[in-house]
Amino acid sequence: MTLGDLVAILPQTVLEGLLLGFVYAMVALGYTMVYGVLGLINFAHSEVFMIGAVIGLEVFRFWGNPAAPVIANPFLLLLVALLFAAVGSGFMAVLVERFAYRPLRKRGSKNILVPMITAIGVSFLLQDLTRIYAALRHNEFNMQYRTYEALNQVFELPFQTTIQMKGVLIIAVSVLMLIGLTYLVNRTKLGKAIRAVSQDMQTAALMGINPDVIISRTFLIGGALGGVAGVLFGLLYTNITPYSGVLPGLKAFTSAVLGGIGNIPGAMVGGLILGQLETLSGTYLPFLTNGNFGTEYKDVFAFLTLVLLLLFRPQGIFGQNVSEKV
Amino acid sequence: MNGYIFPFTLAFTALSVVGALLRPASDLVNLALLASVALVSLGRIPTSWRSGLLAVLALTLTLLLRLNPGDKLAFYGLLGVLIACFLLPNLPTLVRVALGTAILFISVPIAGLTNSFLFELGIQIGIFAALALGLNVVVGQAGLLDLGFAAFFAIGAYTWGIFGSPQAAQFIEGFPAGGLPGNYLYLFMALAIITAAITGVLIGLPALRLRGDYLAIVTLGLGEVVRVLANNLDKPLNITNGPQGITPVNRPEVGFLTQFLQAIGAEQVYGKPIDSYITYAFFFYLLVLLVIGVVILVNIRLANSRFGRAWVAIREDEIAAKAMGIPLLPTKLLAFATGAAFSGIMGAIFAAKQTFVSPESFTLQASINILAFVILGGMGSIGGAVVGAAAVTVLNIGLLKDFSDLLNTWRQTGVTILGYNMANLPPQLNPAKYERLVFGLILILMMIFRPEGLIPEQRHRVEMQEARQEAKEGGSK
Amino acid sequence: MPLLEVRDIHTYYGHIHALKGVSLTVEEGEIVTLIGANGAGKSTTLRTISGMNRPRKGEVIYQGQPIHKLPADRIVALGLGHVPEGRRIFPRMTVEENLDMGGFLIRDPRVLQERKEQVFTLFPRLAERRHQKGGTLSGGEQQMLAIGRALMQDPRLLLMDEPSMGLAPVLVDFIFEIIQKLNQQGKTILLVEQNARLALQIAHRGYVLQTGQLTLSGPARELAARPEIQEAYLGGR
Amino acid sequence: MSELALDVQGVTKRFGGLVAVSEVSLQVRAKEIFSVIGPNGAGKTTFFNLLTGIYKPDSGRVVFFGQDITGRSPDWVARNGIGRTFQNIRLFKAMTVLENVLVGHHTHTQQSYFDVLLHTPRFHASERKAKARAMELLAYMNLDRRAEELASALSYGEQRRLEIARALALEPRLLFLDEPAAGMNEQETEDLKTRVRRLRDELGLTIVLIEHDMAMVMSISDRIAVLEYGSKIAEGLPHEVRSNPRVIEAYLGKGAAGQAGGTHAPA
Repeated sequence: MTLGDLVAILPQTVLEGLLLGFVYAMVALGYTMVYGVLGLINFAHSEVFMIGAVIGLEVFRFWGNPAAPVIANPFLLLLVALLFAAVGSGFMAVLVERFAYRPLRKRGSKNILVPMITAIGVSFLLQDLTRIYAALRHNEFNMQYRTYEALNQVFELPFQTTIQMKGVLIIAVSVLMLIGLTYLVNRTKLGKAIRAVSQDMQTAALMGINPDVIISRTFLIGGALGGVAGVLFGLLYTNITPYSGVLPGLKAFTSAVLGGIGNIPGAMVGGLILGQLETLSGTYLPFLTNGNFGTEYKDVFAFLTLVLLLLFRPQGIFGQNVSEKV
Repeated sequence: MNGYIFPFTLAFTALSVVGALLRPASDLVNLALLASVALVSLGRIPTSWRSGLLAVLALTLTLLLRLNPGDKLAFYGLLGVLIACFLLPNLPTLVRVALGTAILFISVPIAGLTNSFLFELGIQIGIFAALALGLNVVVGQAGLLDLGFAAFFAIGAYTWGIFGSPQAAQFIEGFPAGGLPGNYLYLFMALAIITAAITGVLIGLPALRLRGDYLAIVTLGLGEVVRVLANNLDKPLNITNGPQGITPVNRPEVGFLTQFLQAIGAEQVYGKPIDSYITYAFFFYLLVLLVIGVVILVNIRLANSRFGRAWVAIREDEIAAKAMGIPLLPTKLLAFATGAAFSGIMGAIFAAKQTFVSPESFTLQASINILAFVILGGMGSIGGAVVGAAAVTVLNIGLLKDFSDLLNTWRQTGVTILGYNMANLPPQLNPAKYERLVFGLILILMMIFRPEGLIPEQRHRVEMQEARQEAKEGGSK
Repeated sequence: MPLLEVRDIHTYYGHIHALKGVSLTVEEGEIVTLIGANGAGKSTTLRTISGMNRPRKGEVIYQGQPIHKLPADRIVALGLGHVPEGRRIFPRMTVEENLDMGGFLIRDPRVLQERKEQVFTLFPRLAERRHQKGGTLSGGEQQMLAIGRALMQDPRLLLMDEPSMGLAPVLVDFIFEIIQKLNQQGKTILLVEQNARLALQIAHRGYVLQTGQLTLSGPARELAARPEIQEAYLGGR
Repeated sequence: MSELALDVQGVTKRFGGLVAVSEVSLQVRAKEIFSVIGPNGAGKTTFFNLLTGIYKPDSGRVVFFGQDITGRSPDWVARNGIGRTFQNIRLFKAMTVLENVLVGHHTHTQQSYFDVLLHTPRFHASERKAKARAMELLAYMNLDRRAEELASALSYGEQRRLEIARALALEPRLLFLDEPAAGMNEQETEDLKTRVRRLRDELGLTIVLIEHDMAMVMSISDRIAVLEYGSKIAEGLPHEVRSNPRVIEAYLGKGAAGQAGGTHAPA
């Protein structure tokens, strides 16, 4: 491959990275919101995301059977799928908070390991519950999204790049959601309450804010975003398993840390950066190393970047530097 | 009420022992024996009686196992007695040592020589326990959350796996084609300690500068990096043989053990030749026991030294620890390297025992499992780490499988339970496949109801109780 | 019936018995001050009243209603404001947003706006800084914001914890004038102060707290005149 | 004039826009009991944290017995002769009283990693020595009978004494005490006064303390510095400080009533 070829594929690579980055960004928001409020790495968020993907898949199967569709328009179908996934995943997240995390909060364990282990436990539980569901319902482990021509339609863009309709939708939906969330957090009463609780839970209570309610809403919003991201992820990569959430979840969490955990714009930027890092290194590493180090190293690349960044800027790109009062 | 517990336990235990002698094959009797073990361990029983009862129970269960090596319940009972004499307070040390040695070196081998599953289980528990003890130093004592701990296990395994197999000849010219002879394993166990400790320092140097959650995510990432490297370093130079893994890995010679077994007339006793498969199982069982013994000793000694105290101090309050002159990074690195060393040595043994190393054994899931052993057992507690490993291992490769078999039997015979015909139970419901579900549920319930673990370390118990009290009465100041 | 009645409360931090049976009353329209050394339990008393700590024993009655079992957010809703120790401004929210939080329970946006204007009239300085982040304010401005924030809900009783902490003397005087002004406008105030002399000057009555127990109480002037108070808290001769 | 234990030269610390400590200079002589007083929030604890390495000063120098220790890490400072206690008590709550003191003795417990693994005679000797020293210090602080109890089981006053014992285990030359009498009753405060004096007289320690209990400060201090709003506004012998008009205004409180009604504009 010549240098010219490498340059020629750059725009398309960046575009792919952008799509991936937006998916990460949406999932990262869920992590960052929960972390901001509770200081908890909600490992179960990757499963909330995966469950969103499964819900979306079921909507497409129930109402979008190409032979006898209930909803014939694939765009409408997608909208319904997104709605159902948002509601389903949101409620799932609320349930997790109510039954796994809140009891811990009431018991007041200061050990950060306790909620984290619980989160891991919830994550396992949800994975296998989904697996049982998939086994009983579809008798299979892998679940495939249906494909629709309208969604796979290809557009030609400048610089010899192409994008599928679903790619356009991913960008559109995620940008809309990011704008919506920013508005919600910065302008609405609920958003301000979320920020107040995340900055100082006790003082927020002195304002008449019930922290439990706010935390619950935070999980609802984060979960809903995760659900929507799940559907879009499923649409993009078509294959979903009960363990599909793990890796994207990890990447999304990494994005959140990159951007400065607890910081909403940071999560978006972190996601976009990680998406680029991963696609660029995945595409170019094999060429640059004569095929000796293949695409498999893209995760190594992503994590090493994270470590390097944290060493020089422990609070992430946008994070606040908080020092403990002595 | 309490006054009746002792005589009742005595009577019940006597009854179940008599039952065992009369009707050794009955499941009911086995259950009664299990219940006796629990009663003797947990009831209010005078120390001297307790020692005697445990000995009687151990003897009975051993007899049952000898009669029927496949009797799993008897095996679990024996495990229970072992744990009881390991952990119960106020037992004379002599009784602990004598009973423990007898169970580990007599009872288990007696049955294991005909049913190698018991050795297998013992080896698994031992390996996991050593990993848990290693992580216990890092997480339990020093309070450093490491989510990539399996990496050190991998380093140990590959250290022997590469050089004790034809693999090394792939990239080192003139290396013996079949790899180093199996007896080099002993040397490589020492080397694995060193390589793993060095890896610990290398990972720790950047990671340990970060606080709490960031440390967790970075160790997780670096653990994955080690796995990805193992998975892909088959090119440009074939070091790890990639995803196919390395096989066969050499094992030490066990001629001496075969001779020993012949000398004591094992073949006559069992009426059949002891094949090399069982001999190897026995060998690794003994090796793992030896190593775990050393690991426990080291763990106890460190905990009661200035290093152990410094680790706890750092866990409790980093700022106060610094004000006491404790340098944070070196002290944390020491914990990291120590923990890594424990899992490194077990990695080398694991490679030899399996005769096979592949990246699949060292996933994130493995790291989290090890963490769960520590948490379930009780953070910081040495006994807890061992019990946690034993409990989860028995659950995963013992109980869940048994339950699956039971369900299958019901399905085939069409038993009706609560008006539901088990024959209609979907075949997808196979508990053995859903260990994560059970595991996840256990983790959640434990964290909610007993966050200090099964066998809490004194210090953690205090922390948890204080926290609970404060939560009830409002935040800390 | 007193506006606030605290009956024999015992509060713990872990094993530490921080309050060992504190009882006090606050009548409508009073300024009552609670003085004592650091660590005597002054803040803990306020925190126990406003629900941030739970007493293991004892009762807190506000407007005739027991409130010691209610969570903090419900107690605030009953019209009890708390200006916490160290001000506890939301550092990454603007001045205006901090006030919005103070008025969280107000449903009518017009009332909210009105109250904010009242706070801005009281503290013109805050109006100038309304779009500035709380964390970037000076100590005095933060204290004004903390008071303003507590006033948003128009509480009948205001608990104030060390409002003079870390402030230059001019500012301390200003804050104390505000406290008196609020009192004249009808607010009842329970004031915890380390600057005992100043606190006893503006208060009607005072209580002295020592290692979790009340040792003295009475009209502020009488307390200020007592030699043991002079010696211990006023740096007297 | 005796040797200088601590020579602080114009240290300044800013947090964001807030100047917490501004150009503070002071000298503490060896074997002196030196108090730093000032209203809550005047920057006293921040000042301590600058001297013990928890914060790095933005400018200025700290010299300890002739050695420049500016910007050294807290553990280095601790190993090199400065012990401290904390305003809000930072004991290792889940460790026993004895273990807390043993942690303080960390640097002086001469045992290597291999001594520990092999239980060499050196290990046993060092352990014995450390425990003996710890018990001695506990006895000194009248806590020896509670050695095996958990630190969290102690009362406020006892916890403060344990913090001092733990700091003494560092074998320091200078001791910072951050509000040692906070939360103590009168009797305990009296007792503390005697102990602090003994630390100086018997162990030859230099002691710097932050305290609000004026009776205590006035009676045990050789000299006093007053901080206000991050700056030093006075320094001198107790009776000088007590009669300094600026100190009275800023901290001890204005004398006559009626002066409070000034017409200051908000700053």
